[in-house]
Amino acid sequence: MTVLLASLYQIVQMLLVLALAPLLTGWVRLAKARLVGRRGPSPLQPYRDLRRLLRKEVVLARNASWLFRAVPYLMFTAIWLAAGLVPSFTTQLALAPTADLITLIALLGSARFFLALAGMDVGTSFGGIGSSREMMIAALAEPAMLMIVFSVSILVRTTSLAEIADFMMSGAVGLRISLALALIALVMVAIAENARIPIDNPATHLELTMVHEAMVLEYSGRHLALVEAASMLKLLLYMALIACIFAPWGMATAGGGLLAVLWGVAAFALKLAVGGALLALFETSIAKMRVFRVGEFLGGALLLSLLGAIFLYVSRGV
Amino acid sequence: MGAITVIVATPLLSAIILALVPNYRLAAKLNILFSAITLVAALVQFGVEPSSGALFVVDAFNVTLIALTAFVGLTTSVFSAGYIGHEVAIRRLDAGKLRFYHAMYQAFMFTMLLALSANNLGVMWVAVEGATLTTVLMVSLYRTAASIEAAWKYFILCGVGIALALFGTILMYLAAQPVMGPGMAAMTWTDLMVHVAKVNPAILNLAFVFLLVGYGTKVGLAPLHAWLPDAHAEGPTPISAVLSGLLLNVALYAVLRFKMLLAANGAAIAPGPLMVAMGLASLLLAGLMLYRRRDIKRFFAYSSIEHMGIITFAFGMGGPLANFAGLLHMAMHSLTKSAIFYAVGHAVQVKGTQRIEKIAGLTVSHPVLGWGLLAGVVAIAGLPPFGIFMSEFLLVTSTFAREPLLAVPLTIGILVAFGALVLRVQQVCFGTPSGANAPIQGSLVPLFAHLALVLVAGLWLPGPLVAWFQTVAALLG
Amino acid sequence: MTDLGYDAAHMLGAVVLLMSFALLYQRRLFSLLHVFTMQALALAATAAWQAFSHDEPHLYITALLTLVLKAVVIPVALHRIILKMNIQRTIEPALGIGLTMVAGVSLVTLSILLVLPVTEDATALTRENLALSLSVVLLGLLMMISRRNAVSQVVGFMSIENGLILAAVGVAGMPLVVEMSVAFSVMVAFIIFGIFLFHIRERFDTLDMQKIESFRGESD
Amino acid sequence: MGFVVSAIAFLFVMAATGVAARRLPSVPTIVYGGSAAACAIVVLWAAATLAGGGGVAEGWVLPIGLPWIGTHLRADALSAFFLLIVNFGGITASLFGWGYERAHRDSHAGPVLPLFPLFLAAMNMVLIADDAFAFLVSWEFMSLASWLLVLSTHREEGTPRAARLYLIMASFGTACLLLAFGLLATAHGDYSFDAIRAQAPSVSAAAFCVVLVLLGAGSKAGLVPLHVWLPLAHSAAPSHVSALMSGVMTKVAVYAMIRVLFDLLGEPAWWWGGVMLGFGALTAVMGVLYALMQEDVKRLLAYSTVENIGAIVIALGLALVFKASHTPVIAALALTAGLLHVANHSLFKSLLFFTAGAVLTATGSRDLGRLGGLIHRMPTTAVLALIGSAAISALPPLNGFVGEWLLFQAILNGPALPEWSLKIEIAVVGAALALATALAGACFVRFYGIAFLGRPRSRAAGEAAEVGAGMRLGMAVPAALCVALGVLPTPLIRLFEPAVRLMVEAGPFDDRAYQPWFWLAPTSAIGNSYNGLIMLAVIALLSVLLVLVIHRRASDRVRLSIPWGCGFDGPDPAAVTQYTASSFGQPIRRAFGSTVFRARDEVEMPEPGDTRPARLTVRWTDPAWALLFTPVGVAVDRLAERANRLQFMTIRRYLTLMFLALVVLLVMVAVTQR
Repeated sequence: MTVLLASLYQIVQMLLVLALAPLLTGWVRLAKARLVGRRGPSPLQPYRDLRRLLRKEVVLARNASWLFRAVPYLMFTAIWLAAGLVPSFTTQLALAPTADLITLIALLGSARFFLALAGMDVGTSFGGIGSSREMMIAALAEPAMLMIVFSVSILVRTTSLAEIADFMMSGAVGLRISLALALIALVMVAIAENARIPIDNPATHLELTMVHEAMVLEYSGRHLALVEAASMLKLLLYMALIACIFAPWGMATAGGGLLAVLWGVAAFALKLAVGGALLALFETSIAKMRVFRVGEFLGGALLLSLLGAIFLYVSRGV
Repeated sequence: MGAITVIVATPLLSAIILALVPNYRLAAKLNILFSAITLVAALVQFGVEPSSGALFVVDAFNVTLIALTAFVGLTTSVFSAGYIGHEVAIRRLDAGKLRFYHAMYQAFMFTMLLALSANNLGVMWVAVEGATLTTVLMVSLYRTAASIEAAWKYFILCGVGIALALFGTILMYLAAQPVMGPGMAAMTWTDLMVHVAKVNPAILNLAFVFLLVGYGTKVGLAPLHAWLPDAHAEGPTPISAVLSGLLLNVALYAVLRFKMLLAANGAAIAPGPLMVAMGLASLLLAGLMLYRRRDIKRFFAYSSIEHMGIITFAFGMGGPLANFAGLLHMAMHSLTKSAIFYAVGHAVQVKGTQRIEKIAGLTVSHPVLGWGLLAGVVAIAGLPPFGIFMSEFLLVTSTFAREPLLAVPLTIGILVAFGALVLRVQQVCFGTPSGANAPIQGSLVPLFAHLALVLVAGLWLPGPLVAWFQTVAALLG
Repeated sequence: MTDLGYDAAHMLGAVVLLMSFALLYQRRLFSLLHVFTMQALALAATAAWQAFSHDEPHLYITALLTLVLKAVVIPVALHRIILKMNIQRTIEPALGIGLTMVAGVSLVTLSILLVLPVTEDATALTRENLALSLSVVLLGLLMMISRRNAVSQVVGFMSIENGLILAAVGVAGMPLVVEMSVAFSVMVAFIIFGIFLFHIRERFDTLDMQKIESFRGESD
Repeated sequence: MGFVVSAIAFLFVMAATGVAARRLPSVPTIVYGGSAAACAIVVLWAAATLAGGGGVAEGWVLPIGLPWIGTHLRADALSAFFLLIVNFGGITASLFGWGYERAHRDSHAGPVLPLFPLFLAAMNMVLIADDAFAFLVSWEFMSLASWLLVLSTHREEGTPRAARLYLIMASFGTACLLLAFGLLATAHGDYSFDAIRAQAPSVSAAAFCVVLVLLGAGSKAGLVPLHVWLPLAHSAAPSHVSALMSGVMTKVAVYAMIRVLFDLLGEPAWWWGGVMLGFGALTAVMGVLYALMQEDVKRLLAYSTVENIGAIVIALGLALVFKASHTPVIAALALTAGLLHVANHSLFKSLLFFTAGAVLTATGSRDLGRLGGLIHRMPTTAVLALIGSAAISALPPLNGFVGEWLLFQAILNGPALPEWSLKIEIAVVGAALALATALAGACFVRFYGIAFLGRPRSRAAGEAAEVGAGMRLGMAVPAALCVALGVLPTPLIRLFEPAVRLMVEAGPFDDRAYQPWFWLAPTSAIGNSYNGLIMLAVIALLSVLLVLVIHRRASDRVRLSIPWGCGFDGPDPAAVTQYTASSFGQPIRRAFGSTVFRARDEVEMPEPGDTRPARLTVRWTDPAWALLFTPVGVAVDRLAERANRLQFMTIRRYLTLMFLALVVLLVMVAVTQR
């Protein structure tokens, strides 16, 4: 029974993230536009963009290999799966035990790995620029991420997201410096991973500053649609992750009935809305930084997270 | 007592005979024959129960050395037969010199066998002196300025050393005489071993110092080693082989006999530290010297100094393990080093030069010789599965367990020498072949016979040999 | 033994030692040879005296050998060589004469220090004799390293042998083997030296070792 | 036991055949086939033994070796596991080598055939040796054989130096182990491992041993800063030998560490593991940074070996730490992670070296700057190389990730330790490990992207042809296992559980209720689990779904065209502007290299209007050389120069030396007699 229910929840979760991702992106764009005083597109614009891209034909470089064509599907699946693993409205997910935070990070890592390869496949200089910068950013973002996991798991004694959420909801943690540090670090990582300002600007195609966009420059049509959708999913994933670890309130737990689940969905939507608004506010209030300062930015994140881990020992003899 | 007499008499007679044979080809064959007879006798001796008389002593210590000497003597005579053929071909030697050479070769064997088997300090000293004189003459055989200079250096240094050794011998008698009364007894090993406990230690110490410096000069211990590299480099290669392989052992044997006496006499100073110091000095110095060598024979001569240093160090450490290691190392080194000199002799003849940088790619141009030389160097460098690895294993481990501070310089010295050996052997054996490319004259049998023995010894030692070594190790204290 | 015998032996030994000092002191080759001859004579006398006082007749042979070889044959031969090869007659010291003397004295002190503990069972004579011969040997070695000429080095070598014989005759009942071997070795040694001087004469026009040694081990 | 020994004997026979029948055209087939067969026998034996719950308790004593001790041979569970790894590597290497040999028949290389089986035999002997002498003989024999194998390419420029450095470092390591065993065996010379186990060493002796073993085995495994020889030697050898050296021989060094530190030394002290953690972290990070600087494919792979060894040593250190603090279950987890990584690395590193060999065969070049676009010319190799790269970058659901995951689980247990210093050190080490993993990802994107993707950078690369069946088979087998172990790691872990038990008296699954066999859910200290099978299934399902949907609903029209080449025209404009290996590495070089390697990019920009291409040169210094090896070399050289004067003195001076020696000794006697 519970297994069936869990699988049901899992399927709902997969579809939910898929459905919400473009909306979130649209919402962030709208909020940004409004903050700078423009009317801005409708929040549903991303759906239209995706549909249009899917309709279009694919223009493929002559020497593109099979890898180039396979990557969009691979990375989309990986990120979709990852997004499906983050408890959004309930902790009762069928796939929860198959993968913990570390696996999640690794999934995102493999998506990035293949995208970077795809960037180098055609052999244009932009692809190279994008891939190399992306990998450099990842080289710092991943350890920071794992350190965050480390400090959280010191507290919670687990790296399985469901259990983390449960624990956090139980309120046994209270307020902690180390958690605050971890949160800041996680936000920084999220910004970097999602190619947002100040690391990268999703809206620009200025060659010198591009990272993510440069990698996918050669993509078009349905491939591009998949890549775009994947990045939207990724944004949602990180928001859900932050929410799940630091603000799991309202999530349906074991034995929660239908009402709890509905309430969980609503809470999730609310969290996304707030998160999107905050992101928009942050992005509008800060300027893009030079690519080679990114190292320092993420190095900072890494140190913060490490500090968080060590602070835990000080704050309480774990 | 029969066998030992044959062992000592054969070379003496054959020296006289060879002095009368003008034809050098025949002489070379006879030389091999006589050496074979000596070896047979030595093997017989190997079988019979060790015994001792007024003139000769055969005990666990020297029986193996005698057999070893006879064996290397035979293999070297085989090698020399091919070697001199080439030397005559290129007109470096003529029949007259070869007549002298063969006679001297046997005379040299005689002196060494006598020194090993003599039961009398004086006789042993005379024998060692004789060995010096004969080898001096052979080193100067080529009559080139360099060889004369080498022989002169050799003669002066070892002459002084011999004189000091004689003084030590006299002192030994001086010490023993009050206890054992005047007469031969006070100069006979077997009797001395019995009574030495009562001998005045002060004179023993004095005697040992002179004997160590005296015979140590012939062992080639630093800083008394100066004669050794030149003598090896300038003389005919067979002589280099026997010098490294046998003469050094004989001199060390003498030192060890006296060490036995000191060990048997409780009150005398421990000779260990002196030997350890000189051994380490030789090891480190020779190891460093290896790097700057350009003459391949001199190169391996320094490696002999290095190994004599290791052996002396081992006996200086004392104790069952270290002494065993030392004895094993003595045997292994003489086999390996003479094998290397055979290979080097061939290499020098085919390439027509002794300069290391002019010899390259032996394994390509002369595969059998090249791999043989490589195997020899691998063995001398103390790599398994050859015998020297076993002795160095025992020495280093036991030393570190007892005196860690001594094991460190020992290991460093071995590694330094190792580095130089690897550097040179790669140069010589690998890379694109350079230099002349003449065919090999004479047989490679001696080379591979020695290598086979060393290989077998590295994997398995016959029981009786082990038993002998252990007895001697106990006697050496 | 009698005090007289003791004193005489001691005195003769002392003369030998004195002669070694004198050898160190010489500046000219010929005088060097003369001093060496005197040392040999003193040595022969010692041997003879020992033979007489311990009545060991074989020591007379030693004395005779020494007298003939060391006091006559060798000096004459060396004299010949010097004349024949007309080498320069002065000795050039590598170490200043004064310094050499100081070194010699300290060597003698060292040998006395070394012999002092030999009190117990050894007779007084062996002790003195031991100290004397030890000093003579060391001085001979010093002689060899502090002079440049080949001839003076040969002489130094000989005086080492003299020290050996002095030690040998001093101790009672030393079997003949040793003296024979000493004599034998000295003789051979001298022959070899001769051969060498000859070869070297072939190759170099001087006996000055500096030139010989200019032949370096490694020609590089 | 008998199987192993007879297999070793058979390998020696193969070596003899290689010498005797070297003229025979079919001899490669015989030798490699024979070696593969021998290895297969041992693999089966080892697997059976482990499945049967541990190795043979009683060993053999052969009447050879040290006279009064003999040669002790024994294969316990630990040996069995490593026998499994080594010989499996041997099989694949033989397969690949067979193909490689045929492809390179004409090149006048030195003899590989006789030495290859010897090398395998030596590694096997190390693993079953049960006394110090036999162990060290096999150990040094292993170095000897591999040295000669490296020298088989002795005509190529650079090889002699590499070989020399290798042998010297190897002997340095052996010397350290020699001293360590000397301490363990005490002055009585009890060299058999049983005797050593029987007597517990003193604290100081144990400390010395730990340091010496880390130096000795570490120099063989390539611990920074003793690693300098490794990339040179491994890349100089023929590729299948490189695979053996890098994928397998380093594991033998790991075996030596485990054998001494966990087994022979008895009860560990907590700081041992601390030291190992430190060196492991340093090695992991430095290794991958080095790899990112390399232009030579095989050197890049060799440096990545250094990185993986670092990870393994971290795992061992953790296991040791937890063993010392009496939490065996977590120790078991860490050791399991370590051993699993040993298995994984042996697989994908062999695979990658094989692909490098295939590329070398096809293009004749190891220089990234001359490769590119091989995915079109060598499809099979490209796919296998992709699997290898993904696996070594620890991407799920491949095997590399499983080891990484277990290792992090163990690290996350760090807080359970009593010592504060260790808690903090482990946190830092965790960060370092994560950094190394991420950088490894970057490194292999660079490797694969430059070598196989993009456009050919040289004519040879453009005309490369796929390699023969033998080589492809040799690559396919480890690739398949990389996937299989990633999806189903548990059976293997269960298989070598006896070895873990033997070392830390506990198993990884001990305090967890029974799990289905396809679950990986080690300790309950942290209730995490991973399931590669389900993950793979879901991913497959989703992607199939996706493809169907997209192709049903969306357009599947495709138009081929020429990508924009930044204004250059011509048939293939983008080829001119394509990224190179060094330009790819530039961001990371700026971030890390500038501090670690003092790396500097020098751009030489021609005047405007000048048509010369601008060129970028990268200069960097290797800290290990600058700080450690060059000084030692200089010191030896100076001393040699000093000592050399002794060769050129006058006889009188030599006599003076002699005289002084005599006087000094006499004075010593005079003094001691007082």
